[in-house]
Amino acid sequence: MESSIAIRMVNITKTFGEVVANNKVCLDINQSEILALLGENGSGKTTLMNMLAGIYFPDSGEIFINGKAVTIASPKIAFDLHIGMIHQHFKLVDVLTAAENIILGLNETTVVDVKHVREAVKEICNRYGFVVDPDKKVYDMSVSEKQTLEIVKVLYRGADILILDEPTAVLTPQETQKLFCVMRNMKEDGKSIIIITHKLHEVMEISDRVAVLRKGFHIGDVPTSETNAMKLTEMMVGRAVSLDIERSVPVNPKPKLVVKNLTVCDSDGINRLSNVDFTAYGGEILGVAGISGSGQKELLEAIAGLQYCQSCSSIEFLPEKGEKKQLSGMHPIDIKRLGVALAFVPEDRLGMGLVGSMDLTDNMMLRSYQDGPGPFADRKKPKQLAETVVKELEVVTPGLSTPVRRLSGGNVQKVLVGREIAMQPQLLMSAYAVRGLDINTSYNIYHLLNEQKKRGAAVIFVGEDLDVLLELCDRIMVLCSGRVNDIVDARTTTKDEVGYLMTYLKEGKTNHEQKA
Amino acid sequence: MSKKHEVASREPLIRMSKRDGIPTWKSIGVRLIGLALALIVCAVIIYSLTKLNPLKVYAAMFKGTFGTNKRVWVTIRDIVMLLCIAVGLAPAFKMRFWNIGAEGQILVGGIAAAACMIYLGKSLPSFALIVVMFFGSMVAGGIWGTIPAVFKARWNANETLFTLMMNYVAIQLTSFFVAKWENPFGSNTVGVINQMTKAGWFPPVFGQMYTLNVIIVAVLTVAMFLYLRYSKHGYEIAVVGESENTARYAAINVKTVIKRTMAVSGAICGIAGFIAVAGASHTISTSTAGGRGFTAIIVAWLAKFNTFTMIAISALIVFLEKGAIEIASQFDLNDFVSEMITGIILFFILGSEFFINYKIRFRGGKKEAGK
Amino acid sequence: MTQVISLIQAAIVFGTVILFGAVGEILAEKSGNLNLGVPGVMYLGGIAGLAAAFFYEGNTVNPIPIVSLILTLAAAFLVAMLGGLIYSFLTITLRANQNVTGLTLTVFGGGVANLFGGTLNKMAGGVGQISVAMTSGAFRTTIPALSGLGIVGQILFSYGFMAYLAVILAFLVSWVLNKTSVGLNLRAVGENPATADAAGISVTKYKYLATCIGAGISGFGGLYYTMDYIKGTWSTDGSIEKLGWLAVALVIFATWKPKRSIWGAYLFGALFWLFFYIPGLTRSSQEIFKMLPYLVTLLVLVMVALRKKREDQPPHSLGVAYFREER
Amino acid sequence: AAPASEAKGVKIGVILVHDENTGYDAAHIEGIKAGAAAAGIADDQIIWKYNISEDEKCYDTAIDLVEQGCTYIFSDSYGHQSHMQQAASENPEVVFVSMTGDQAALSKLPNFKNAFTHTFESRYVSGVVAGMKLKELMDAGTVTDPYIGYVGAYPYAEVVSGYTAFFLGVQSIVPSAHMDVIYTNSWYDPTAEAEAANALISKGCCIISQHADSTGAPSAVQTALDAGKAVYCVGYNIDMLSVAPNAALTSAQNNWGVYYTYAFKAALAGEDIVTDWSEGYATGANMISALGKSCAAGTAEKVAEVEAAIKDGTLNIFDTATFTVGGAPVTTYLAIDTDGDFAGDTGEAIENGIFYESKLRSAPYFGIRIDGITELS
Ligand SMILES: Nc1ncnc2c1ncn2[C@@H]1O[C@H](COP(=O)(O)OP(=O)(O)OP(=O)(O)O)[C@@H](O)[C@H]1O
Ligand SMILES: Nc1ncnc2c1ncn2[C@@H]1O[C@H](COP(=O)(O)OP(=O)(O)OP(=O)(O)O)[C@@H](O)[C@H]1O
Ligand SMILES: [Mg+2]
Ligand SMILES: [Mg+2]
Repeated sequence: MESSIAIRMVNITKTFGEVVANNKVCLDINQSEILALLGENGSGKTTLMNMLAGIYFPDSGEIFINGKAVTIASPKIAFDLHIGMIHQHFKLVDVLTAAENIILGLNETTVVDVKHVREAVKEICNRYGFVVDPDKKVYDMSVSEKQTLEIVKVLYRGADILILDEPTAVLTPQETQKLFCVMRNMKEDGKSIIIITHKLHEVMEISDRVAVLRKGFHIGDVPTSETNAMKLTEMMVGRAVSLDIERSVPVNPKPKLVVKNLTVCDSDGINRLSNVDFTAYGGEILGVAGISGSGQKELLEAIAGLQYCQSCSSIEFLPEKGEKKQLSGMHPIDIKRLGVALAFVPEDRLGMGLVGSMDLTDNMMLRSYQDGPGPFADRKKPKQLAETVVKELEVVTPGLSTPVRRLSGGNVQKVLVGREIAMQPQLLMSAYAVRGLDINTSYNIYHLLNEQKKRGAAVIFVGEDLDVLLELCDRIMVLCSGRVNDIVDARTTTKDEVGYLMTYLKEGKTNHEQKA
Repeated sequence: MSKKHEVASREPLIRMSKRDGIPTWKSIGVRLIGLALALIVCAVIIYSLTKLNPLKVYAAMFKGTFGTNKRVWVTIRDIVMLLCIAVGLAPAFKMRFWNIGAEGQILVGGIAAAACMIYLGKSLPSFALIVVMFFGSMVAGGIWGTIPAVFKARWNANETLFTLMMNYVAIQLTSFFVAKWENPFGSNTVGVINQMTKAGWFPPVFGQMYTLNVIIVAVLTVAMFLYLRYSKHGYEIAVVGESENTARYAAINVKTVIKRTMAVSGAICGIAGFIAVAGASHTISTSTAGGRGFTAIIVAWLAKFNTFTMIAISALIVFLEKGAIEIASQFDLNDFVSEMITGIILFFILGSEFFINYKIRFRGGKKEAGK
Repeated sequence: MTQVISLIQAAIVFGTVILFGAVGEILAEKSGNLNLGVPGVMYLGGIAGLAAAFFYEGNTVNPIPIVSLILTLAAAFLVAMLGGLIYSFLTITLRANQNVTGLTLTVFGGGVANLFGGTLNKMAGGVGQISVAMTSGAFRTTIPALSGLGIVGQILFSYGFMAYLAVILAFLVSWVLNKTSVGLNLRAVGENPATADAAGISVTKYKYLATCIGAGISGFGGLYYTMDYIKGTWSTDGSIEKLGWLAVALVIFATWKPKRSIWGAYLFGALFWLFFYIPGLTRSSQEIFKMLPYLVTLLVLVMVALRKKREDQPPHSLGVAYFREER
Repeated sequence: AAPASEAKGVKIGVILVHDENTGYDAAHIEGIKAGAAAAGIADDQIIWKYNISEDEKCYDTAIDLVEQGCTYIFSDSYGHQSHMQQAASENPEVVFVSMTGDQAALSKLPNFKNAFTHTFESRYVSGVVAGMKLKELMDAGTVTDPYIGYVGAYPYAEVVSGYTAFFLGVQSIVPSAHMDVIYTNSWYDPTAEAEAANALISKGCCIISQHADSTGAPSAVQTALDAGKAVYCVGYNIDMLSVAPNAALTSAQNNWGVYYTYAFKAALAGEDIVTDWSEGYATGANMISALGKSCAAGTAEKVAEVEAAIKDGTLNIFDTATFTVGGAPVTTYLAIDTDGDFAGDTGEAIENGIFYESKLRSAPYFGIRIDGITELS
């Protein structure tokens, strides 16, 4: 493709304290090009893009736009340079409406002209096939609605250079396709697009060229047509990895968790889960599939005692020895007191599973600080555990006393999983354990789950990548609108079948949203 | 792509980035520089107001604080008082619970102590009376502190504003009791309680009136340090402070922790009220707390919840107040100059925190400000 | 009946002081700055206005009321803004803790104001002798035709112009916040500064402007108190501080809505003085009565929390400093 | 004046509850300066302590003054008393004077003193001024109901004594007058005093007097007058003409200088100060401020006449023949409370049909609620 260079980044270096997030990175982006930016967690992709968007300012290095040296000191300047970015984390104001979010900071008119915005939004939605209600408050929106709004927002604002940081992580396949369609259109219009994603098939599908970062260094660029998933992975991690997930046949599966009639309402009285029945066996991985927001979060949290479930619900835990235990209606404290070894890797790592500002040792204590008699907490054992986790899971960290907030997403996840596994759980639940993680780290995590399965633990794995679910799990429970649509054998089912189950409720499973 | 690109300016003049950490000696250095700058600014202001040699004025401040034996002891008494309140605030702040309500908690503690002195002064031996007063104030302050915590825990009511309002309710409550206990009728002063019998007064220890004040607060300071740093409760407080979701996940009963911590916080502030009544004023009035509940917030915050650092900061603030009042009296300035000076110095100390947490770089150079 | 009117008048005059304080504070809080320095800022506004009037009247042969009015208003606004600027510099640029900085500003403002107020008293020849009669008179001038309209005139038109200015400002601030782009941006800054920043809004600029202008408006509360309420005198009794805290309470009571703070202010005023009009209260029960404004505010605080209506909640980033590279 | 060398040995400490920004303290400051000038005490022999609250701060300050070598320590507020007494009991070599206090004699401490002027006398005279105005208003038909109001700080004997004296002064001119009293619960609160005055005006009072220390009430009265209401005021401590040029009639005043001159001279001479000092018009310790331009015609003459009668003792302010309680005359009143139950148990104040105020001790003790006066709160 013969075209001029839209952005040239030369020798960009950015450090955070002791972490060198970008080290002399040189990157070119052409006009009319979709560039995929690839790299392991913490390799510096977001940081690099944030410097284009004016969020961060490089320590050294230069940026040229259309051949002119520029200094992007603030997002405002980036905006004036026609750089638009969809951030990895939503940049939306909750209490404002979609329309208000879209025109934020534009100051088009002194008095806000809602009518005009409404029409413009409608126009964009019609053109690209998105659905956004301009008058809906963001706090009423689902995750994918929010992501759609982010996309409409950049489209409304118009940008010559568009940066998308993991935009597809929470989109349905259909929505992803719409987004790709938009991207292709924009490319036709001569715009430059950079997309960050960990899903290699998406990279292969949408991008023209791939740039790879590793540990802050720019490893190289390749035209997409000349590479494949295998080669890209190798570039990212610096060595070849096997893409197969080993899956052993469950040995002597015994029921560990029997869930009956589990029903959960949200604060508005709408059923998030209705009469969910299933059994999880020791020694197997039970996958949970479903469109995001189908009740996965509520399911795991209800089992962990973090959600209030209706009185009809029953969650029975069957330990190796002794009587079965009813977990329904229990707080995490009660569950802990019952002696149920329940490990839970929640979706929200820093918001729930870990304390961002605490160091590794203190985070290890989260599960064990109450151990031991007396009013004082023991810190020796957690420290040893932290050392073990760092060593065995290859956590990249400056030291044990680094706040986990400073680690990259993948390393944060390793710390979390490492701690949960150290409990020797009888039941291990994980939600989107590999979301946002690179392939290498993802495989590490799969491996760890498999080990737990072999140990005899019941593993519940909530995932979004159907390929992974099909390869990793023994059985897959498909949730649809808060109901169990079916539980299928992962070895025999197909992607199509699961995909169908995710979207269409089977007969007899009508979903009346009831008021509690 | 238009002329808009012109907006791209040069590198910003000043850039800042967050520091990971800073050696202790450096952070102390930064604070000392801040303090020195503050003293210079104050000196300029004092000079322009009085045309007096500022050095002489600062010497007067020293004299005002430490000039005589009595002054030294009053200074110590006031330091431990402020320290006690700050120690009380520490667990709440560590839990990110903005307890602005120390003022009120001190007052209700004081009311409880005074009530014991008035109603039980004749019937209990002094030692027993003091013990009853101690627990009475502790419970009163604890309850006053728990009220906002209950609303926070149950309905997530904003605690900064809640505790702020509770102060004024407590002040009115004090007025109510002063009107009830006034002596003589209509005078609106309770006067020194048990002036003859000294029932409920701290007895002198080692020949000093305020030894007991120091002992009680010293014990509280050490205990609070251990509690926050090493206890299970302390860990729970830290987790709840960082993220309630995480706390719930970790099987911490968040509501209980919030209530328990505020009960502890309020109880210690209540004890401060007890010390103020039994160990210093032997009376109760709306000035029993005297704004120290607010000053202690500044102390607790600047000390970053470290109860030992609080000693130094309390001392500094009491020194400033006493010194400035001495200046006012010696050089015939209006008393309020002391508030102005305290304000300026605190502004500088607050500002200097920035150079501890952030690094500054100027355009072009690799220079760093604030050491 | 005359007693009811008298109570209403007392409520409106009292309410006006805290209405200024609250409207200014709403503006600041909407930008995410919880400025607990309102009492200090009101003090600064009060003393600056008084000093301006004092020196103008004292040093001019034929002082003109309108000139003095303008000078006084400008001085109050600017000096109060300066207080806001100190707060802004510390909390926005240097990212000092907002609560602590605000409390310090209250100490500082009270100190400065009472230091100079006391000095002014001395210069004027003793207590109650500050002669700004002309300016104070100008502040208290009512519209002659309207104020004579019997009961209506007494209830609605018996106040100096600042009582109406407060209401106008409340409406104006409400309009700016809810209807204009600037207001939209400001609300975004207070709710989610990172998002506002990414949308190209200068968070720093908005925070500075909202806090400083808000401080200026709050300063008018102190000015109204000195020039109109206590008629151009100065007292070092700390009443401005009490009123400042009530203004902070009013912000909560009004759930951050300027228009709601109008009747809230008058309600507070009525509750505050009611005890003079209820016969048979003992002195101690009067003190309980004076708790009412605070208790009502607590009630609102709890109700707001209970109802969980998103629109009634405090701005989401209230009290938190923003640093772009933080995550 | 005494020679400087003699004055050397005396050092005076002064503890003030506020500073010169309140009328009450300003009057004390003025009195002390006048006393020092009259006695020949130099500026550097006086240590001033302002804004000393009525708690341990007072005790601390007193001890601090002792350590700085003060031999005489004065405090100006009633609430200082018990803390001063505490300090006095611990420092027998230093003389402590708690102005307006009432415990000196009861405490039996030889170095603890009280002093108070006959404020009720100036109040009576200011009441006469008010009565003249009231009569004028009634004669002119502007006012039909002789209804007056009083803004008090607390229902404290000093206040009760003062408003009763004022009322009797008014009644000496307009016998049908009746009065309401509102308490602000504060010695100094401009807005509360103003609102209390407004409340009284709204009830129909046409004269407002006060026993509270700010200019709040007079300026509220001036505003009401400007708004067309016929209402006038009588102030306290300071001349109110600057804040209420048309409404202010006069103010009741104390000249503390008389006492301070006496005390300083005694100190210099090494003589003991009386335990309870109490003097009034006769020695110039009390007076009223300049009459305002709104005063009724003939006021000055009437005032001169009444003042003369007070000075020569022919006019007794609390003559039991001039007031009743529940319609009946009062014949006995025990004034001094010795057992702390807030009720007088020793000291008969009424002799020969006269209630002798400030005779048994310096602080006022007239606590009788007489007919014609209603306390509203
Ligand atoms: N604001 C910040 N403060 C401190 N460290 C940071 C900050 N932002 C990024 N880092 C660090 O810089 C490195 C690069 O992070 P970055 O977020 O750019 O990685 P990434 O490639 O986007 O990873 P992921 O795929 O997990 O999103 C990481 O080590 C991270 O911990
Ligand atoms: N003139 C007024 N006087 C007193 N209170 C008022 C007045 N106008 C509105 N209010 C109160 O203020 C509240 C509305 O304030 P708010 O600032 O939320 O207005 P709004 O809903 O944004 O209205 P708008 O969209 O017209 O600006 C109402 O609850 C009402 O009780
Ligand atoms: Mg990233
Ligand atoms: Mg609205």
